[in-house]
Amino acid sequence: MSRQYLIGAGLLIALVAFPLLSPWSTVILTVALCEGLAALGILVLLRAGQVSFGHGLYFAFSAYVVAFMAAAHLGHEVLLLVPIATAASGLVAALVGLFIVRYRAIFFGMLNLAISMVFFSLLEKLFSITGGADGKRVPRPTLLGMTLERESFEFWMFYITLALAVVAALFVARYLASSGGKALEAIKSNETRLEYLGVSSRKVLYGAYLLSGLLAGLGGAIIALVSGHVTPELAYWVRSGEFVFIAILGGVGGVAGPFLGALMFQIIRGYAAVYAPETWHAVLGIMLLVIIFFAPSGLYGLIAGRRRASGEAAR
Amino acid sequence: MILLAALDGLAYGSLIFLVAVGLSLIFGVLGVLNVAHGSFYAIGAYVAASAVLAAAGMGLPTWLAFPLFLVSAVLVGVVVGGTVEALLLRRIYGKEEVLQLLVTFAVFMILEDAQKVVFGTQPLFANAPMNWLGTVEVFGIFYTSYQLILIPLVALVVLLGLRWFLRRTRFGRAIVAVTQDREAAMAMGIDATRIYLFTFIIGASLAALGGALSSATTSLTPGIGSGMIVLSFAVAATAGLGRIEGAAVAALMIGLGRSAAVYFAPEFDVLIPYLIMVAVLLIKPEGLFTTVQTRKV
Amino acid sequence: MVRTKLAAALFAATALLGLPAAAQEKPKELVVGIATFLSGPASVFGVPGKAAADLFFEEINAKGGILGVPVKPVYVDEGAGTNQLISEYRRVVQDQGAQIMLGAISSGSCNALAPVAEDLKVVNVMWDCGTQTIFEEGKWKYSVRTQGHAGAEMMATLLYLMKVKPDFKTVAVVNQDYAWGRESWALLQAGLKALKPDVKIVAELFPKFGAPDFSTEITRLSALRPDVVISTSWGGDLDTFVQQAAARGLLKQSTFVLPLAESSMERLGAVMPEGVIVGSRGDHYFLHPKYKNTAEMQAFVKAYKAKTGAYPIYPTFHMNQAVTGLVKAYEKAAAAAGGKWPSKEQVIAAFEGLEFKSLTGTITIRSDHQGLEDQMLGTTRRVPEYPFAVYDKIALYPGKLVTTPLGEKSLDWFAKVKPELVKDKSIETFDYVK
Amino acid sequence: MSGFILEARDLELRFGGVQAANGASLQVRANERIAIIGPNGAGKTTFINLCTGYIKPQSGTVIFAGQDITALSPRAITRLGIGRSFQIPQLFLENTVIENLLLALSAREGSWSPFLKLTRHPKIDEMWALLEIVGLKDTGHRIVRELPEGMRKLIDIALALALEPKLIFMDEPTSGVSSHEKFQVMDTLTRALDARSTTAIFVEHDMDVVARYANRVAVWSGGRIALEGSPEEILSHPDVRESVIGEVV
Repeated sequence: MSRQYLIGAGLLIALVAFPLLSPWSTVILTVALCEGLAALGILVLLRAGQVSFGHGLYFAFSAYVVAFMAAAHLGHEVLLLVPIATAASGLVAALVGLFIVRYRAIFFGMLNLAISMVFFSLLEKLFSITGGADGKRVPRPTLLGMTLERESFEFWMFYITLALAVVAALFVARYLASSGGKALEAIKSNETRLEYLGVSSRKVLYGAYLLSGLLAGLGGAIIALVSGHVTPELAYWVRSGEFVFIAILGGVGGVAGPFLGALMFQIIRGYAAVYAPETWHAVLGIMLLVIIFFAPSGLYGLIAGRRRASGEAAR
Repeated sequence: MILLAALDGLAYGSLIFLVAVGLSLIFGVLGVLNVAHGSFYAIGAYVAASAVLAAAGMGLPTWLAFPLFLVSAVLVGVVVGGTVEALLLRRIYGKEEVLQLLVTFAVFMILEDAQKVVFGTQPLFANAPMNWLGTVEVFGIFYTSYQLILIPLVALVVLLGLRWFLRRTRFGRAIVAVTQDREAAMAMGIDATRIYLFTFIIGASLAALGGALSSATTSLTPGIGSGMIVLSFAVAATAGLGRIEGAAVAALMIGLGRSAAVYFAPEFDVLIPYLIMVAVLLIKPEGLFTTVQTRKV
Repeated sequence: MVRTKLAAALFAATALLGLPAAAQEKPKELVVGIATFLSGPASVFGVPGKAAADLFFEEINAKGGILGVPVKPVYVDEGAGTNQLISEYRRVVQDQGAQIMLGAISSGSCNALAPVAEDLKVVNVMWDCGTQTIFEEGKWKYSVRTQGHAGAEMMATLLYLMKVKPDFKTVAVVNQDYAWGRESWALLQAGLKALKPDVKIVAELFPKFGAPDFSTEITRLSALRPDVVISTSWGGDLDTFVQQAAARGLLKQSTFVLPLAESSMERLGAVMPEGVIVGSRGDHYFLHPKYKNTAEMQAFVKAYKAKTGAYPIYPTFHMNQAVTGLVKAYEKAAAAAGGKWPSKEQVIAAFEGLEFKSLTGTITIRSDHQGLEDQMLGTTRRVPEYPFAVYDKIALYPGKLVTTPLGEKSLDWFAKVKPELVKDKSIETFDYVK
Repeated sequence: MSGFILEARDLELRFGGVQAANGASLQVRANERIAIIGPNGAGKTTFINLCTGYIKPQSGTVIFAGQDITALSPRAITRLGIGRSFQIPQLFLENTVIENLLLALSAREGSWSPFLKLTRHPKIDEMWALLEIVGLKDTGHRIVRELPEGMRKLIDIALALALEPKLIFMDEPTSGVSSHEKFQVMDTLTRALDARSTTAIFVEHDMDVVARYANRVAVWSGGRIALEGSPEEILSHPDVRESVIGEVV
């Protein structure tokens, strides 16, 4: 366990210090944190052995809630928008979860994909409401009632996001180590036994699904605020795939993993955008293959060492 | 009106069927949901279009395009599909499902860019084969014979051919055996490595064939693969992964549904495939105990 | 032990620092960031745009650069999605020190980038996007558009249609389902109602952007037999649509109006029949009746064809306008600043009222930062000189005539357009000359 | 009330031409220890599956403590107080032994606070006591996957016991345990069952174990309980000796 905290703390120190050294990076780091949050949601589901290729739905849903509310001047305030939008995504997850927890493996993944694609198509199609494929602009809201200039807004958004990410990560770490978290893992390792312990695996998964929807929603709400624009692309299946990508890249061994992964994802994308602007997809793809074949436990696994092999007792 | 819509849906559905049945086959045998399947479709289309244009450039007759389609499809299946299976997928069978999915996702990302590098970004099309077959008139409306007759015909041949192959040939039966019970099939001495490679090549070739056929009617641009893959997911999932006849029915449903939507509810034409998919998945009782029942306790 | 772990964890973050960093006080070079589509369907415009930009900047640098400062273009992929585009855009400005940004092709990108440019206080030249709403509904200090907007393009299209085929009664539209397709149709529809109140709109079809198949749409159109079929589609969508429609005889049955077809003509080759109304979002055409024989045009067409193997299409002309406008704005700003290197604010101020000659017509930048650009439409004709269709029965509409007046909104202006405009004296006409 | 804690009546199940259960009936009184014996592959496990809701019979009923549980899910049946161990141990292989057991205790207690670490479970002492019963106190911190089959079987039983069921089904509880430890394990196990007054039904192949620990024996044959009686009666019955024990008489 201490290792998890060590890695988390190291990452945190680096992240706290970074924007002070390189101001332009705040937005990119905030974006990385948002994607990290969504990937953290994926990690939760991966613990149950389930993979969602549709969490772009929750990411995009809260982002659009922010966009609509900000445009309608309903609560033009970060501290209002973020929780409301996150809760809205949570609500959708609560509804979708009602039936999706009955499915496993490929069906779970496909159904998530299908539902997110329905949402994506609606965002594109309902042009008069959603602005279609070009999306909607998100006017910059106030923060604690203050109207901020771009730089200070971005600065504070970064630290707020960082704080939220830390809280989320600590909560998820605690949850995963709790009886509920272990029951979640049990869905992956032996659902039959779980049922024979009198535990409803659907309820366990429902909780996790709700949590993952909230995490993706939180990420989406913030990304809408910092990039100032939302597009249906946030709900596209490739975006959902990226979250899974990030989770695996970072490693599912610990809650710092998704954030490491998201950071690495942005770094690779940043470099690729400069040196290979026309083939950055391929660069990412090759990176993913390298991770899968040579470091299947992800960046977190690389740093944390052979945790699994040395057994849980080592924690 | 409904009939007219149905005729369009037929061609569209046939094309999706070709791609989806390959996806379904691969999943049934290898247990891998191949996200890169759309890329095989796209590459098949590009290779076929390039070949047809090159043949036309050499002054060869237009009918040659049809055998060229087949050659391109097999070529793409063997070269690209074979490489992906032998080099990458083979190393992760038995690992977590997520990893297999992600390997194909990575392949998808790489192939998408590879297409751009090899074939460029300008729209490419080779419509000579479509024009060569001429048009037919139905109720005063012209349809191309290519779309109305040839594509559905190819789909039908593939459907019947696959059925025959899987039921009547030894190799086909071995594939079916693997689909039904992998462990038992292995125990019976079926060479899994060969089956996997061969199945993957067939699946990839079918996707490429779909692409090749579409190259005569569609302008090829970067990104055509990523739209197709979701559509064929929808078909394969609607049908039940691994079901060939099911894929045909589902593809037709989606093709007709979309055409009907263009007439009656144009706002919803893009939603149709996903709605069908969601509806079918929800109604089909794939609940907890039907999936776990196979576990021996 | 603790230290090594920390170091390892810090690795990811420190790698970020290694990203190419270059900020300059005095310009040894002028970094120009260019947002363009390098991936996705719109790369049919983005890649030619980039090729043209490379040519223009090479030419400028060969002459010593802008005011003696060499120019370094840096490209950003619009195809990566709006959110990614915004962060890349920031990176190029904040990290690579770009003074000037050319952005972008998609109206969605322009809408998203305009506020970012304000935030970053960087000169943003909207080099290709067409949405008229940007300067009609917003006021952007740092953004400027060096070409016309959708309003001008659609007005010219309407006027041309009224001129060459005044007696049509039914219209159908097949546009891509995104902002451009929707907004351009809204304009056309408003104008149609004003110019021809009795016209019947029989079908409004918005197939998905990037759709591979238009069979159903074509069947519907075949059954409806409208006099006019309008489509503002472009790229692969337009190619596919025209190809499938041509194969099924639809192009002969109805008069097609394709305001963006210039960019597809070479690719469509023999598919494009005669008698189709075509345009190019401006007066761009490598066979422009007035400018095809100028030295600049001939040199450009030759260089571009040598580089890409194709004839230049409208985005390359839009790029020319952006780059030429930029050079002229710098020169004007420097002159105003007494020969010193101008600040960004001085450059953007210099754009207002700027008038410059492009490869084709002359561009004027209004005080709202909107450019006035001539619009040209024609009807296709097949000639032996080229393996693809060319413009005939050309009409050239002055930018001032067809652009929504300052302070008015295009939709309102379209709704009150008068039929007299069709026969305005300032419209020049030409026939195809070899 | 019939006076039986569990009553299976005329259970029928056919799949794919196989008559897995053919009018299977069994009546169990509280605190009984019933051994089910029968030839391999005769479907003894199917009987347990039918009684615990894993498979639903095509006809017939299962009544537990006066309640019809035929149509209930394994989860609901477990909650009513029927525990079960498996022929092939069903465990959470990637977790430690104590995590496995604590999960069972959490399930029983319904304690799912996301803020409480599983390893800080308030019932941790009870968990160690359970491990004591199956004699695996030393293995608590090991990952189950690394343990031999025999140990897994015992953990599997401990998991069922942790739920404090009123009735427990055990599918070959000693099959992986070495022969000299069998009696030791069964001794502690029966003590624990007695202490909790838990009724037990177990499938067993070892006739020595049956003779020593069962107070009633049921012979499963042809998809039903063909014969019932005291261990002495049954084990000396010639048919049983031939078909089940495999001795040539």
